[in-house]
Amino acid sequence: MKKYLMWALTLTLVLSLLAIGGIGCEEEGEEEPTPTPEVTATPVKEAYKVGAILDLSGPCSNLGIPEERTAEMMADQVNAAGGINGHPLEVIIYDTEGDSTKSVTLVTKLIEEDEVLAIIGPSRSGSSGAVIDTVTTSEIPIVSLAAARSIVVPVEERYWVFKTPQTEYEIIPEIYTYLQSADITDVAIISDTGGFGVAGRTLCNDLADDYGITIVDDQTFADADTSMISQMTHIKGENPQAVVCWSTDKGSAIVAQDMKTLQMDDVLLFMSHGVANKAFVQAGGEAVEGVIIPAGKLLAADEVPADDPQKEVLVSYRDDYEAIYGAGSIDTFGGHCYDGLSWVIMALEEMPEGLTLADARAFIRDAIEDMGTFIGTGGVYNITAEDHLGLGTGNVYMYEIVNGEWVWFK
Amino acid sequence: MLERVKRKWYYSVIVSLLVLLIVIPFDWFPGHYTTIMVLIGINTMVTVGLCLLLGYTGQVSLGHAAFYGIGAYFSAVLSKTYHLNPWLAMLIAAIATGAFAYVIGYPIFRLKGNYLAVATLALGVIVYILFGKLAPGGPDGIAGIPNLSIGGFAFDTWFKRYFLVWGFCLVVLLISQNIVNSRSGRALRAIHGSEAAAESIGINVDRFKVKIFVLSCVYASLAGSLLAHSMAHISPSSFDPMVSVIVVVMAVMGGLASIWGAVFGAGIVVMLKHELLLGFGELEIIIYGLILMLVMIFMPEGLFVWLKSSYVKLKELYIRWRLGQIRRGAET
Amino acid sequence: MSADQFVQYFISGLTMGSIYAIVGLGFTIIYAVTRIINFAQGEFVMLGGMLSFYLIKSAGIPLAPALILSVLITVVIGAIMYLLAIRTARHASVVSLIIITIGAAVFFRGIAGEIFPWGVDIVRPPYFTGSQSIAFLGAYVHPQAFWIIGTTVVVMILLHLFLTYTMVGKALKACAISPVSASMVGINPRTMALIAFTLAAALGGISGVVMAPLTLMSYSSGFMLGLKGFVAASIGGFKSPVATVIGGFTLGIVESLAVGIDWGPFTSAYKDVIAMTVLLLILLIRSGRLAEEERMS
Amino acid sequence: MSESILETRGLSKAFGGLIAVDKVDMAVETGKITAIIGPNGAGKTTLFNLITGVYPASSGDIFFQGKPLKKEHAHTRATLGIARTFQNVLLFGNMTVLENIMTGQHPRSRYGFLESAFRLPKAHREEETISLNAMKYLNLVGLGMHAEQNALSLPLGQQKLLAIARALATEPKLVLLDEPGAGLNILEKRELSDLIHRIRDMGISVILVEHDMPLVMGIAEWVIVLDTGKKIAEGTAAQIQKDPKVIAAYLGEDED
Repeated sequence: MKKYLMWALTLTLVLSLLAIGGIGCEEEGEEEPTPTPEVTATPVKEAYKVGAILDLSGPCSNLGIPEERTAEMMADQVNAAGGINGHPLEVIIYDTEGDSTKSVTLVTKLIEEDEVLAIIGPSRSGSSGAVIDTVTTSEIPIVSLAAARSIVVPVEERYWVFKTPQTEYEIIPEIYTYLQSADITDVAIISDTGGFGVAGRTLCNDLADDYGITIVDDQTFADADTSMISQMTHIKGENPQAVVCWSTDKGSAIVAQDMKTLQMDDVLLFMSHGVANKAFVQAGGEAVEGVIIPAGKLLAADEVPADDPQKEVLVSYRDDYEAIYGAGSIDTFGGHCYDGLSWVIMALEEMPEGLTLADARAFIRDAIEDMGTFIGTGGVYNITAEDHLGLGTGNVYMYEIVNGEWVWFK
Repeated sequence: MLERVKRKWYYSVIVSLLVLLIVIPFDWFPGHYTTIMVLIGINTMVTVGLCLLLGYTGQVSLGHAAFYGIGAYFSAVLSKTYHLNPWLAMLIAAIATGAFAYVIGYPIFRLKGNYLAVATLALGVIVYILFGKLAPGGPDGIAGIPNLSIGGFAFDTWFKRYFLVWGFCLVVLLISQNIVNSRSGRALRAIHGSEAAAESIGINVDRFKVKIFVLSCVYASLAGSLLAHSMAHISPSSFDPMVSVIVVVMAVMGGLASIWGAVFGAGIVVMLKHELLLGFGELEIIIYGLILMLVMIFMPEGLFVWLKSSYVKLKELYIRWRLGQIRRGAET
Repeated sequence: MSADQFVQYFISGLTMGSIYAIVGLGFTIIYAVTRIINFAQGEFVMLGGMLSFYLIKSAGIPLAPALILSVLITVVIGAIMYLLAIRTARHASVVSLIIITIGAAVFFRGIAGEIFPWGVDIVRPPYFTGSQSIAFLGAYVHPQAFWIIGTTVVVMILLHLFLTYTMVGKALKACAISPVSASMVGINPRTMALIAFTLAAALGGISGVVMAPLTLMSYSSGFMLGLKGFVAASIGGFKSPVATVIGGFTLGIVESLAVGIDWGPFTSAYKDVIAMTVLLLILLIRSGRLAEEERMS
Repeated sequence: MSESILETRGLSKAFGGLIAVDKVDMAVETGKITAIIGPNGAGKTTLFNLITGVYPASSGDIFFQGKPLKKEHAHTRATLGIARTFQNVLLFGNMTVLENIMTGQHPRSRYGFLESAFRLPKAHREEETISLNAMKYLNLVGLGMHAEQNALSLPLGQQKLLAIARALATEPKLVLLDEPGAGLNILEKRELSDLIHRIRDMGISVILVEHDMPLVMGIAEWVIVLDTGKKIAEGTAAQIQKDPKVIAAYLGEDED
């Protein structure tokens, strides 16, 4: 009997905890996970279904959550405006937990059970690599939101795969160009051991010679590391003029903090676009002051000159997003999802009625490939049959963190 | 009487399992269940190995993901990079994993209890890190691993892979069932019961521990190979230390002291993760944690034992009801 | 490696080691009394850190009371976890109880990702005493690192005194040696288990609030912290607080020096491999002696 | 000495500073019931553990049928024909009564993993012999009707009989019984001495450690007395009862 009382108690406890969570969410104005299609005056046509598999939990959930929010927001906007040619848009979102095997089962579910027209995601390179085989054999277009270039290369094996985020190939040359212009030659690299870090580290080493740069030290750390003092001590011993840190929020913030601790004040610190979000600046606090980060223009939407083609989309996406999720909540990860889902919506707008599922999927793929120039939050895309990312140079700004704000670094 | 109830229930479970297994992959089941069932089959193979090791022999391993991974990576690298026949790759992977398990088995099984747990955990961490560092593909893993095929018949759809994986899985289950009820199986259970007593009746405790460890690692390796050839892509994250923990969870959830419990354990964990909780979004892991706790609190010996005892209880109730009916019939 | 660098590596190792040690203390206490490996130990640490940030930043409570309150809340959570999840599972074997702690860990992680207003982002509570690093024997040390090392040493001493000189402490020890004999002399093993869980949660909470400013914290930090703590506890042999702290220091210093000793450009990439290999060697070397001890008793 | 099945020479065991067994020389005659007695802490169980190889001796030698045993593992000694029971019984609680005894047949059967995995004919054949033999030993100790019960569901007296049956199932030449009478009532003890006689009659030598003097004196054909690790006397029951050293050793202790 006592046992059941205990359980009644737990249940109440859990429910109250969840209620607290619920209240917290309401304050942020968060919506239900799957938006219900708006009822419009015109007879409702069958909904266009798009799948999204995102890292809502697990080590990269700080990527997945803004992506999820963006997808929900866009679906609401589309449906409020009467849908796509009268069809409501339904985005079906699943959590990959950062697990590549689960990504595969989710993709299968989206393809075979939910019968979606296209898929957005996954958030990470490893999971994206895992689903390529399945989407290719099932013939459905997918827009990955992960960084690695290998997702869309070689393009002949990636017929159904597109991606939106910048890769290290867009970012590192920007850093190296700057270093060259500032006559800096001795550079140390510190990166994490995950896919993102390894890709950055490899390219940093490969490109160094082209820019007359010597890599004086090359350190790595694991996801779980709680201190980088040891690695930074090693780097300090090699006397670099600049440090390039290639990792995500947590590791990068600790690197910046530990550099301050070791009083390496005259060494420039560059970081990857993986930290281009508000949480990094907030958590880093005074330690990340002066850190230089190349990233998309979204973070400084206001500073973008009015004649920049991206100005309009940057400001409107930023304003829409922050209107729902609070000022300062914008980051580039949500932007990746915005660009990806926009491609799919544009393709759906052009799609004729009455196609079979297979034909509709093929049509969307072709439409994305033939889209021409697309102005998104991540840059000006020009997708072709040879390039399923389509980003050139000039889409990246160098930012410096000054007083907790992203400031355009000139 | 007891024995007969046990037997009967045994056959009914196995038969219904087989019927279910045959029914699932066809068209009237939603397509992706086949994918999930393939995963369940693969996980069952790893879990059976752990049941033999933990449930029957009483030796814990928190590093089974390492052997699962070694199998997968050997298969992937040999068949993709060196263009070996996938079957041959799978065989070499199993032999290599077995040899590795044998070599480390003797020193590691000098440890007991939670020292054994932490040592196997450390082993899992080391192997996991080395996958990311030394194996081709690094942390992003290897893609484009070829399918298994017999002659011209390739296992290139989930429907075909389903039969392949469950074929393997059933063989593994039957072999394990046979071992458990044999001289070797009794020796293993004796080690679990009391190592001193086992030694006193001539059982070479160290050797049996290592042997069963090697066998369970070979199971894990085969499962890993099947995973690699089915998913066509593997990455280190599929074999991280948490996966080892989940394997233990599956073994305990199903019921440690039963080979067929592994099917239930793997089934419920995989279903929860890949299907049942999908609608809950971010609440998913909260509910997952709750279910883990509740199952273990109310069915501490696992699902299989719980089902078994429920069956016996229901049967008793039925008999009592029938007796009552007969008695009433006699009275009137 | 210069002398200055060596000191720097050493102190860095000591800082990390302190973190592992204090997490490991929680494992040791619960293991000694109940034989359970508590997989939720890392989550106590995470909760302590997250709560301190929440109380300071969102609720605006001053630093010291916020820290104490965070630890107290963690303690309550630990006690509730024991009462609801562990004690109710009466007939469960130790393995089943360990699975329950895994379930609890997943549950806490999920809750932490859900209820806090910053969701899944990383957070950093304020440093206790500023961020200006201090020159010390040719190395630079963050003030928070002193806090971490100091707390660990103080906790270790207090725990040692508690176990040696108080009635409750002695009862815990007796229970650890033999639950059956302890219950014969009137010690209730279930009360002792409750105390062990409460203490472990307190230790987790304390380590969480002390380390979070330096190591940062997110809802998913718990598992790996727990793993390292478990390793520290096993190097210490799951015995006394002092042994566990020595285990933690060993692990931290090995990790740190693995970065420092130059044997190629990839040294730091293999530091965890080196640390785990050292652990294995320690266990194996000790295994002979352990077996002998077991036969003696 | 051709008659001795077991012989020790200068056998010693030290745990740290504590000397548990101190230079014991003894010879156990084939086909006899030998008892080892002595006050608590005399080193009786340690001596058993040395003979069965639970731990290695610090010095001295053990010979079994004239062959040196010192380097053999515990499990090999069992295979050679030394079986034992334990003071705290140590049955396999995860098995039935019958399975416990079948496990005892381990050293007398050969088939391994491969044969059992695929149920090869060899496995069938041996398994049949094993269960037949097991039933034989089960009936010997009178537990035939409890075959399918869990071993630990038996009362203590029957558990002890089961442990003896398990030891006999290894088909030993020498069986060592560690306090078989402890915790048994008079009736059960009578059954026990009967059983021990029957074991002897099967041609198996018996060594037992026992505290119950009437039981020992009733069945032992030779008695060895240990005190603080040393052998202080040996002889027939009648001789021992009169030995002043033995009386002193027992009187030195406050117990009966």
